[in-house]
Amino acid sequence: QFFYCDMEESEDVPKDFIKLKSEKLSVDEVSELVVSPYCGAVSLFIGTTRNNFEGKKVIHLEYEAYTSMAETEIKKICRDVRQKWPSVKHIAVHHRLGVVPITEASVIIAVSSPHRAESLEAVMYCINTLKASVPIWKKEIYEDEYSWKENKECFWANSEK
Amino acid sequence: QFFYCDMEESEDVPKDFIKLKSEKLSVDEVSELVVSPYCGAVSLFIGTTRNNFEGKKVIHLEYEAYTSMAETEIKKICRDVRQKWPSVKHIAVHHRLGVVPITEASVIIAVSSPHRAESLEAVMYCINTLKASVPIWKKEIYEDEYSWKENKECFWANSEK
Amino acid sequence: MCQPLASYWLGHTHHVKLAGLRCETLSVPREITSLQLWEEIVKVHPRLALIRDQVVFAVRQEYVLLGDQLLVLQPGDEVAIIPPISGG
Amino acid sequence: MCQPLASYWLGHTHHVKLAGLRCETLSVPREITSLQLWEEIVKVHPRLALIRDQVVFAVRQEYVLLGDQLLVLQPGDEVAIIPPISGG
Repeated sequence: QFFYCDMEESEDVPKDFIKLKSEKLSVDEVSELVVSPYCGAVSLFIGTTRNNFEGKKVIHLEYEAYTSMAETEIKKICRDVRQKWPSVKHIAVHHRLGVVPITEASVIIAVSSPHRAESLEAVMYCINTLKASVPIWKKEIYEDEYSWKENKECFWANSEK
Repeated sequence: QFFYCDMEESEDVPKDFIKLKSEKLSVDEVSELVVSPYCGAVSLFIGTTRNNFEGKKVIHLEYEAYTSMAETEIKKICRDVRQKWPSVKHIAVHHRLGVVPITEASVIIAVSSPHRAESLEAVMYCINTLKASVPIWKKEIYEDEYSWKENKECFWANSEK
Repeated sequence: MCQPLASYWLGHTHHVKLAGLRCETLSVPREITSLQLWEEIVKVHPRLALIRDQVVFAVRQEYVLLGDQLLVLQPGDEVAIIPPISGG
Repeated sequence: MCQPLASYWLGHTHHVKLAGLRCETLSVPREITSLQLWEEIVKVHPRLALIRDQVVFAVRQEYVLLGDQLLVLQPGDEVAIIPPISGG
């Protein structure tokens, strides 16, 4: 009797972990957040800073966010994921703000699920939708100039490309 | 002149990192292996040990491999990935052998690419193909018995299911 | 009837930076279409007209395209001008 | 003509474990189909017949189905009996 009661309590309720922060992101930390004894799969996507854009040498990137709305939009993505893939257990989305040096992570997304297909598809959905709808902006700093970027996924800017 | 020469040398030649080992796997280590200044995306898949199978409580898992052939088959997967997604930069496949406790990783696959679609698709291909073709076996240890598993992807065992 | 309206300006794009804005308050009718609201803002900051085709609003943190959609605003509502995003 | 052949036995399945094998050497004709090779092995270890439908060979670390495919074996070649895999 007690045994079943105990099992119930440790069912590992699905959780969303959302964070925008200016410190370095940790892959270990984000993947640990979503690991679950009920899951056999964790899928991750890490967006890293590239050293070049159209032949120009990028020194580093700078990210800005409309923070409160960005968090709201990421919560919406999590809610959509749970509707599309009900077996998904935990979701973690960490996005870095401010300066991000070359090769460091600007975003880490991790999703756990009992079987792998769901977490793989959910991670792909998360990063695609984040790029299309979360109000965060990236400035590329070159050696002697800078440029604000636009995601091709941005839903209201597409028509002009 | 020297500048271009220097660029050439630091082009970050594509590499495959394959390891079968009985120590605990590290997500940070595997993701660090594939990070590249030429890439904006790292995708990872982590296979973790579940605490249950068909209602039975799993104590831990044990993995065995036909090691030399497993490495050869993983190399083949890497070669296929590079044919299918030529922009893929680095590929890392770490598989744990021996006892793997609940929630720990049995396999970690990481792929880097300049843009995200390639690494996401390549990781999915890697884990699907690994399950279908790499000679590694998993034994689930329950409280009072054990069972060798079969992947549904195993290509010569499918016809009988 | 006019209501005070807190407009949150995202000043990170070149053009919005030129307008020298981050955040300010504007009084507008309680019921107004999103395009009319845009035109009210452009009256105050004519240089924003340059980015008309590149932006949407976020009204109370929900995206609203510039067009005929009627907004019913409350005092203190936050409206942001959102240029093309580039997170990830 | 007969050649010594190193057979690598993967002893992890229940049935193969029952046969009590890990690795042994067997002499067989240099040219032989994979199914004939299986039958040679079953002659020595009759209990393996039970898992006929569940296994393939790996010959020099390449998968070979049990069937009409002709194997050309060299002395020392490694042949493994591969039950359904479950890595990942």
